[in-house]
Amino acid sequence: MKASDTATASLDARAVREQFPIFRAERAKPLRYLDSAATSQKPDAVIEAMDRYYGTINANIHRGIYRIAEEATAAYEDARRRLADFIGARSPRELIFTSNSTAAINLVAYAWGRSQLEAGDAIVLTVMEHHANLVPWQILAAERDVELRFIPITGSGELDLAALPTLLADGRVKLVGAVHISNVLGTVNPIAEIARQAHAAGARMLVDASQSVPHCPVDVQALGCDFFAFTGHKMLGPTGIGGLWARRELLEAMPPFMGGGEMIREVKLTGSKWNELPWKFEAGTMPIAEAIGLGAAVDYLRSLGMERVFAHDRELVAYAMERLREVPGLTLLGPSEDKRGGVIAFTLDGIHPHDVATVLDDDGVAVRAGHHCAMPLHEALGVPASARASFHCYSLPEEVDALVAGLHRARKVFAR
Amino acid sequence: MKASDTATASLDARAVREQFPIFRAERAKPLRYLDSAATSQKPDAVIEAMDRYYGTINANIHRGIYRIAEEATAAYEDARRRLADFIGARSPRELIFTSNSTAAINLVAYAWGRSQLEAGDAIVLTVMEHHANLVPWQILAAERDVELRFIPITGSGELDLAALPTLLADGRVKLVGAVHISNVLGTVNPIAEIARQAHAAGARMLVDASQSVPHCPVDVQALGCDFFAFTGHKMLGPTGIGGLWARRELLEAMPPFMGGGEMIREVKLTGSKWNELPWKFEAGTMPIAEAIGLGAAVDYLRSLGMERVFAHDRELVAYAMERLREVPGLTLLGPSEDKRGGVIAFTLDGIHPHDVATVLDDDGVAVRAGHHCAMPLHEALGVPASARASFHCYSLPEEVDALVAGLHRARKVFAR
Amino acid sequence: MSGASGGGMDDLYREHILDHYQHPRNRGTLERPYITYEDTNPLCGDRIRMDLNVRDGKIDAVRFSGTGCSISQAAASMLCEAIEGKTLDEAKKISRDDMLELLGIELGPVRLKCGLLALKTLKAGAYGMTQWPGEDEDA
Amino acid sequence: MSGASGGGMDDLYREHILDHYQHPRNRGTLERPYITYEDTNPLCGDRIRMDLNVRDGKIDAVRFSGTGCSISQAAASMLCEAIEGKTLDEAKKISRDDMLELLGIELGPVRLKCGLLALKTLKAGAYGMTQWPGEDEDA
Ligand SMILES: Cc1ncc(COP(=O)(O)O)c(C=O)c1O
Ligand SMILES: Cc1ncc(COP(=O)(O)O)c(C=O)c1O
Repeated sequence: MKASDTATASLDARAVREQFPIFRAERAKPLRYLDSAATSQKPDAVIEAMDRYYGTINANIHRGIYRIAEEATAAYEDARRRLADFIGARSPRELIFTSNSTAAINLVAYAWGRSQLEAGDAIVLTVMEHHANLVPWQILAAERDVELRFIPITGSGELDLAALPTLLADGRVKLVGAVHISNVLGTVNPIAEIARQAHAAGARMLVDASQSVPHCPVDVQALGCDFFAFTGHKMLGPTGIGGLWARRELLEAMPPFMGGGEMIREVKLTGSKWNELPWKFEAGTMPIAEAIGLGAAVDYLRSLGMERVFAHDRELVAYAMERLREVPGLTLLGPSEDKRGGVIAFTLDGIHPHDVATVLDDDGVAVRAGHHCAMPLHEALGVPASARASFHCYSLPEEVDALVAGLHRARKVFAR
Repeated sequence: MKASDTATASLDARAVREQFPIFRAERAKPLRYLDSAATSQKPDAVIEAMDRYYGTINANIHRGIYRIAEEATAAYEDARRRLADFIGARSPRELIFTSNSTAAINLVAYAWGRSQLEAGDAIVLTVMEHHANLVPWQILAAERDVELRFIPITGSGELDLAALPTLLADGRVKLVGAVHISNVLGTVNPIAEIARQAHAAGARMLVDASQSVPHCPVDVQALGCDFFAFTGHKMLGPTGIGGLWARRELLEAMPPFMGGGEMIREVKLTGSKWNELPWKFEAGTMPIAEAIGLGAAVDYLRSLGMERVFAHDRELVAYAMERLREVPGLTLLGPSEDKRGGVIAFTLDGIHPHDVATVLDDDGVAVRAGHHCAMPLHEALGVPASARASFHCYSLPEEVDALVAGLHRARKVFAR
Repeated sequence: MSGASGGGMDDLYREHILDHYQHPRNRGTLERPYITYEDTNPLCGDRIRMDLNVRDGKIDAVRFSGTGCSISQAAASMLCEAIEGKTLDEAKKISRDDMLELLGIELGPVRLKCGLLALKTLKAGAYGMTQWPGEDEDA
Repeated sequence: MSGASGGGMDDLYREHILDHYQHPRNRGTLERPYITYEDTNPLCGDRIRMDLNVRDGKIDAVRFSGTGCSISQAAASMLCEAIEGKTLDEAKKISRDDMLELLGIELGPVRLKCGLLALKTLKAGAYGMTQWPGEDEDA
């Protein structure tokens, strides 16, 4: 399967699409789903893997000695192994299942942040962070009197790395956090370079990989980061599951986050000993079916090949940018096609993104409108909200055509 | 549907069982699943509700304006409403979705505990708590120099309430936490009375309802508690979802727990304003499919009638106790049949519970062996581990017969 | 379950909505308002501020400002028109359903919050009510 | 995927496992052990303590104590037998597979941890190794 990761033939999105039940469902108007950055659709293989768990081996894991419990345990840990391998982890022990990216980042903020940061320390983030990689640090910053600093963006929607050395200069920065691919601008950020500078300044590097793991090949070793968060539902997997990868030494040194069953080794009334990695951070009954579903999603993505998935995204985004430029009064946000993934946000003169989305919905075109959980970025861009189209392996050029047609229609409705 | 909650005709477990795919699955030996206290099996209705979401309306919620996003939002909030109603909440706003009971209790420990408790305060728990309602408080206690006190158990495995007034006497207790139905002893605890005493002493009352919500009628108003945690996978619902109910005033006053999208109202680089209840506590993309699945589980349980489910559990446990007493060398743990739910733990002289479970597994009988995440309770009982059988609506008396036959066989194997 | 465009897009963008959106009544701010309150829709960033002057228990001037979609802005415009000249008590009685009737369209759960933002802001400003009007129905 | 009783229960409880369980070799403690280490299986509460005396680089006395199931106790008994008289270096070389071969049975992922607890305890005690032997295979 790994071989196909580097295959060069392009993705047959039409054939892929057939494997997603939502596109086969009967409906009044065909679904043109252009909101994969919010959540991806799920292939049969993922849904079936979960149904198979529930329908044949449903049991709680790690403690049951009977056959289906052992099978469920093996399936769950197997999913961890596949996921760890998918992102280039050295060991599955470095891969902690969480309920989503947000929980993964909060885990770092609570378990690592609360044990490592003190008054006077600083954290560097970027202006283009999703709230998930901003609010946890704001809460911590307020609690601990830690300073937040921000890498600004350039006019073209890229990180202004020229500002980074100054931000790091006083040696007070303990963590640098950055989104790998922006969920609004589509910008692919130079993580390896940021990580290099962070480490040189004695800081740890956290990557919000929510939009990269689902769409392009990733390798935590090559990125050189310390913490790496992602979420299952955007990578063709189910809701309710995500992951945190972190360097083993860091995880070993961190206190646990949530207390409960499974994360302990020994409990007395007076105190407890923690379990080993990764279970130290997995309290209570985990999303077992969801982990198994996510494992199936990884298999499915690998069978497509991540290089090809990314190439497909980029072809569509290039086509979309070309077509969108035809629409009068439309402003594209973010960098040129060669610097971005399959996300394109825009505004339309005189028509609020909500109204754009509503008109488009009437044609079955699903785009997102609002601030996309990136309010500070929108403030920096000087727009209160934007409309956003985003792609995945099942997206088709005619969906872009429907989007463009809908935008022309919206202009007509509001020109009355 | 509500009418059936009080129906008197008994449950037709054989017909119920047919609606659970795991019991229809072909296997070498029939599955005799006696581990429902660890996790319950799932009826078709629950699995299908999730498949329907993934296959027809899969979209992220709350922010999407297009049709399937609005349908997904409605389905998710509808599930919340049904669940709130199921436990007697005054408003769905008091019902927060979490990933399980453990996360629900940790939410209280972090958001309420960290903002309310200071050095010198005390928390009263019970010796029969599951680690989920013990370890989060141990972590907090160590961090804040808070004292943990414990309600002991009597020789028959009930809470020794005579000790409670003394534990509460010095007015330093801020929280009393107790399991509603013990996952080992099956004991149904007198929550309303404990809550009354807790409140009289100025303390809040937290109930770990992980084993009660799935098995008997519950009403948070009648219990008179302040926090109430439960978990989806034990109540015929999916993994990856659970709930915390709490009094609105408490939730309003609490700071948020996890930071991220959805839990905020407004984010600036310098700080954020929180969203309203319940979303203030729901950061990031929630387990959407799982909430919908849990809503279907509630409908299913209601269609059976919770009184009938509980009566069925109690009939089986009475039968099991009678049959288990036939087995030489077997010791039953916990109170008499009239004081317990559908859980029965025991030890067998000279045979470790693991070995008991392995021998039973050979007959397809699935029981749990170990400390059942209640190490301090086992210490109090003076046994390192126990074997446990537990029931739900699909459990049958012949499964008890198979258990008893297996125990006789185990004795033979180890008598060699 | 009805989507945003339950009644179709053309229904949603009825003449009078577009008219209020493109030619808002009472848009602006008051210099020294007796009551002023601003609120946002956390889901999309729509923002409405309502300024009121009250004389002899009657709302004798009302202005709204802010940014947002046609539904939220038209709703604010319509609400201003509806309460000008009314007593505060009368204004307080305006319900979620009254607001939806003014709008005259069917709204799905997400855009409902756009349609009710002005009313919510008014109620919070006028008598410190901090919940969604009819909250549990649209929770 | 093989269950606990992959080879059937009678296979699992082979004569020699039951024999070691019911008549353990080297059960007990040493008075002033050169090395002593205790570990538990967090999944079930099995507990093993290993005491070693080393003279001239050789393990000249070894005892185990603790509570647990037949697999964990028999494994401890077998392991003691296997290492007595060996050098520490030889003992360190005993692998997960060697231990499973001693046991002579197939174990599912959960009971595997019972079967390996004694070895894990030995390794941690003997040279501070704090991971499961062959951890990633049975992670
Ligand atoms: C009494 C009790 N409390 C808490 C839990 C924890 O539930 P979960 O693992 O779903 O968080 C359980 C079940 O494992 C339980 O039986
Ligand atoms: C860049 C980015 N970070 C974080 C998140 C949060 O993911 P989740 O909601 O699954 O936690 C998202 C998606 O919403 C995202 O796009």
